[in-house]
Amino acid sequence: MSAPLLDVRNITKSFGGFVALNDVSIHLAPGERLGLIGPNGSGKTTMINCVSGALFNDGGAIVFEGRDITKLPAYRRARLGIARSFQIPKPFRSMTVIENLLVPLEFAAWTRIDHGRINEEAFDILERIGLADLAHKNCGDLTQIDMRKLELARALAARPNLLISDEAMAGLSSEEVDEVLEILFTLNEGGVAVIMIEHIMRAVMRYSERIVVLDAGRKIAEGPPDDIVHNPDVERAYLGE
Amino acid sequence: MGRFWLGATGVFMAGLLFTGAVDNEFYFFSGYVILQGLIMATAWNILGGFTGYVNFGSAGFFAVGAYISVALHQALALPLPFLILASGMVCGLMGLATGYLTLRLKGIYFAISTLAMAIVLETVITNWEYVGGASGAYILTPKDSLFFASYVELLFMVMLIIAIAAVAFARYLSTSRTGKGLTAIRDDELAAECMGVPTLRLKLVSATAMGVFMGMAGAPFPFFITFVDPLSAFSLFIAVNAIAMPLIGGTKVWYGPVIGALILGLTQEITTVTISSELNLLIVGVVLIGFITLAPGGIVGLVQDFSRKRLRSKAAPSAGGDR
Amino acid sequence: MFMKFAMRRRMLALCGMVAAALFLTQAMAPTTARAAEPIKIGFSMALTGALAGAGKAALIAMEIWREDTNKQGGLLGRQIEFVYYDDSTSASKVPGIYTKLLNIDKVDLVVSSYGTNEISPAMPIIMRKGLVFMSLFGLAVNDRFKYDRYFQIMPAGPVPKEDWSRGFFDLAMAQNPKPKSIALLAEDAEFARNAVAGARINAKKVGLNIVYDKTFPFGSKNVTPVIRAIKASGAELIYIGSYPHGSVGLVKAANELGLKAKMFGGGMVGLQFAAIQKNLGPMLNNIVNYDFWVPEPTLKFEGVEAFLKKYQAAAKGKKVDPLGHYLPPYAYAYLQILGQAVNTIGSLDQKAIAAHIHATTFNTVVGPVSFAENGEWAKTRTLQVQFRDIEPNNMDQFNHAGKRIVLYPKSVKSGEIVYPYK
Amino acid sequence: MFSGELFFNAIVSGLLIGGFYAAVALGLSITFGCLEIVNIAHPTFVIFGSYVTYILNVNFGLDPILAGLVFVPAFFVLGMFLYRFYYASFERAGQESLNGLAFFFGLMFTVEVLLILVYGVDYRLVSAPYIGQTWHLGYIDFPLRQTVPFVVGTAMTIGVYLFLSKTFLGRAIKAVSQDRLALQLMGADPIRVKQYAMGIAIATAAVAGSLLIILGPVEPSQGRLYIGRVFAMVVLGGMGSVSGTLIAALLIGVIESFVATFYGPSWAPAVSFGLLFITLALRPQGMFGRA
Repeated sequence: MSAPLLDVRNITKSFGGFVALNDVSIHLAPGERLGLIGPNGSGKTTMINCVSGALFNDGGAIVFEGRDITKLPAYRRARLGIARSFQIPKPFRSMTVIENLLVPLEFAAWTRIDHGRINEEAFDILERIGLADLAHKNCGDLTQIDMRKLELARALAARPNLLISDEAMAGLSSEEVDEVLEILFTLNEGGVAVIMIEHIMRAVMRYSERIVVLDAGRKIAEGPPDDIVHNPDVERAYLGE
Repeated sequence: MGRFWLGATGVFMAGLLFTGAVDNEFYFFSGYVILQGLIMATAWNILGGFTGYVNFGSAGFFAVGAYISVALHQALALPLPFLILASGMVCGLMGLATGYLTLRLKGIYFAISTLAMAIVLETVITNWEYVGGASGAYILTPKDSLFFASYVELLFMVMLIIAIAAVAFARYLSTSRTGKGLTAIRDDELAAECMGVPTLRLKLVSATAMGVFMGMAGAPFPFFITFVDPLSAFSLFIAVNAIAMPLIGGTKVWYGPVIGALILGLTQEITTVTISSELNLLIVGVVLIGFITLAPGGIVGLVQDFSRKRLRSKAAPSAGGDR
Repeated sequence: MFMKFAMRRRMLALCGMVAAALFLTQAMAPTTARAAEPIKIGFSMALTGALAGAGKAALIAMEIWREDTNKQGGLLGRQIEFVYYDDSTSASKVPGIYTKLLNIDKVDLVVSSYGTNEISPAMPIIMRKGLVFMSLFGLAVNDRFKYDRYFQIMPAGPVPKEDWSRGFFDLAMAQNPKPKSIALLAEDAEFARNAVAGARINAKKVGLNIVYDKTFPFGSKNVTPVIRAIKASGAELIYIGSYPHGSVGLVKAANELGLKAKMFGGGMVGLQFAAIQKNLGPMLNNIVNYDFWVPEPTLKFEGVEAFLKKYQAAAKGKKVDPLGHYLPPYAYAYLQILGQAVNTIGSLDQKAIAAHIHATTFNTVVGPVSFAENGEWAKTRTLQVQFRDIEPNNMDQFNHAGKRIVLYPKSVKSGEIVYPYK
Repeated sequence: MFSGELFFNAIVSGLLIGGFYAAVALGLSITFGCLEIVNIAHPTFVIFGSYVTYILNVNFGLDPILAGLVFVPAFFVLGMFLYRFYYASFERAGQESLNGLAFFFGLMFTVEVLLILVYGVDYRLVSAPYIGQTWHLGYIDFPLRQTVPFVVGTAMTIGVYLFLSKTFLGRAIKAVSQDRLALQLMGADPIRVKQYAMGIAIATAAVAGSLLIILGPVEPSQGRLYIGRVFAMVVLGGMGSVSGTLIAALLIGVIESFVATFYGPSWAPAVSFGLLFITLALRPQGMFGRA
């Protein structure tokens, strides 16, 4: 196995008395596609909040590209190349679509891009995602699918090595799901590693090379999609005793 | 030199000309009050409008500025520019400290702590005998007013310079890369942080700048009013205006508070000498609520909406059926 | 491009509006030149804000004076006109108002707003113009300005801070045996703090032992612990400087805790107002507190009863003190003095008027008034009155003699002190 | 000058005023704590409650507390209406942070000016047979002027506490902003729940207002003195915890009373606000709140 891109080592996170993550480890190779699944409240979102820096883990360590980032604030992690989308889209509402992309370009990716070409960069990304027509639209007027795409486009504009996609397909139609999957595949081909959190099993199974299953704050299974489908522990977690 | 600086120089020269050409001090006293409002509004907006963190303690910063000025004037008899710089520095540090302690929390906690801080400061100054405490302090207007005809003209020009500085800084902030970060914070702080915006640092920069300009606005106040006591320095009216002016003008752009301050300030100065009564105060309150509920973008927002509509209706016939 | 143009046009429109508004103020301000020109007296007054109650009462009194004087032919044979603006109890409005009065309205005479905070911001402006400045209830404003055309109508006395409580101490030290200890308490704002600062000086002068000396926050709700601490200090005399809210709380707490002392009171603002007197009722009994006018036979100066009758009629429904004993006679008197001086001099020569006011004893509704060098009353006439036989829930009783006995100064004394307080 | 008499009286006096503080903070504990609505105009509604109490007391001789209770339904409706307006103007559009806050600020200012317009800036007082009387228990004094507000304020707070924890609507109110899922499972419409919650919060202001005017004279701008203090209590008590708010109110009452008795009364406000400031900086979940 090559040196991991991301190495989450035994992290723990609790809220008051409630333990959301209990001694969970995850690792990810460069360019790998990882699915993260589990029932509601199993700790998926807490996990990615800890990885992206929105929350700080209580115990354990997070190493990214060989560097311990456990104590780094979220913006520093974004600058190192960790980008995420949000389950409920969080666009910058007072800005246009293209302005939304300029924020990560000017902050997260600032040291890694050509400052003179920043607008072209943004346009390129919009084109790749299929939002170029809407570049100057106010992002409050977007449809659901466009909003999801904007989430991804903005994460992309941060020039990540690791993209965490948090339920980017929830509530979309079957064709729209395929459209988003296509985008994520192209992205990955460009060398970006992806962690996908998803409830739509069809999508996760198709996309992931490897899947990690969380339940009640613990990792209960890990392996290629086919193995996971037949894992009795996973079945129990999803269907109950 | 951009158009903004040309404009600013123009305003400054016009101010100078005004002091030279007009003898009637009334305009300078009124102008001073309006400029004071303008600086406070701009300062408030640097934090409140750009990042969405509401400061209820504007009067606290203002009063500390005024009292630093009283204390240093009594202790060392420093000239006005030094007093202004000192007040700006102290209040800037105060903004930084408050920000550091509370800006990591949700905005509402910041709002409440500024409120609490204003009261703590009022208590401290009320008990600070050196600057007169609750009995207040007299500051006699200096005899020397440089080459101006009277001291109030000098004060007016000083305020004009501070106002230009405050507006220029606000404009710089909002048009720079930092400004984009601030807007992102206002729209969604978590998303901003995850997009690489150093939110805490930017908020601290805004809080410090807010403090600096509020302190500077307060520094000349004792000279303007000659007698300052905690009740007049910590006046609710100052806090209300500092919030109402940006909200009426528009919080999202640097010129919003300027427009709000000019309109509200002028209205207040005019009503004072025409129809003053409680009704007058009521109008301020009702207009404020009206703007907040009906036109959350303020006057600037209204104008933008209006011109966008006009643009659309003009463009519609020629571009009909294109899309 | 269009947007920019539209923006600019709107900016222009805005500037136009502003200019129009400025023009309007000019146009709406009373015009100057007119035949048989009236004499214009200009002032700023707190008609809204915290001091509006006092400001409105003062305005009623001033308007009564204007009507009275105009009926008798006005000043210098000219009718009197007021030009006044509301400073909304905000000191920062005062300088603007006085410059407008002087430079745009071109008033002939000026008098002050009510209270120290609203008087002093006007001083530099008035001084530069060299005008006579009659002032209404400012405490020791002229200590710093030392302006020889400043005259203050509140009968504090030539050394305002100390004269204010002189009566209280004179009364106390005349008792046998002499009291030995005193507690001082001040509410945290300008007047109360100064009054107690003066009391502190007086207490030291007469050798009293100060066993308690504290201040409490302006508008504080819970003063019970303060009274308890004073009670524990065992002070024989208790001198308090406070504002209406604090005064009511302190009097109630003193009664509730059974506070015992030889004398209790001093500089409590609020106990002069009819509504508060009615509410406190018998709790007031034996308190010795300052006042400026009470309906005792020794204070029935010429014209005061006629004035109060007019005032009480005018005050109905105006949300001001219905009896008007405390401030209104003085608001009438400060104009009376100015009017008498102008008529005697026969011109508006400010220097001559000031000299005349310095040299003359005026007969006013508040009695004979003469001024010291610094523009304060030549001799203090801050009354110390004692509440007696107050019945519950009866406002009318305060309109009659015998309820607030004047103990000090001797010249207007109307009864003997009941000592000790409790 | 330290003695048992002073010490215990300082405690009692602080507790008595603390019970009244709880009545003022109670409404805010609901709006701010449970609904996350920053009603900084709440103290001004309390003053409004004082004025309606004053009207009934002066014109009809009604007992102040009774007068406050008479207005509870009207204030309840006012609160519901206020929430509807707030929801339609801000919450629905997701603009509650800046504009919602400024709205209540404007509301506070406007209500204050309206009261001044109608009643002037004079102090208003009420009369009741118990004002001025004192019970004594050994050397400890219980002035009824403070004891009555304490009893009523504490009783109301405990009543609301029981209501919130024992009834269906009460539990829905507690869940409304923290736990949407639970709310959905309960089948409650969040808008309606919040509407009732705001109604209850403003209704408590009517009673708190009557307590305020029993304690001492009232004028329109007085509400401002309480803004910081009541927020301090709600935050110290742990947002949305009524029991915590009660404890914090009593605690602040006692601390202020101690400072006033043994140190200098003029520092009393700085102490409670300093406490708030420090709490916010170090432990924003409140002294009694869970992390």
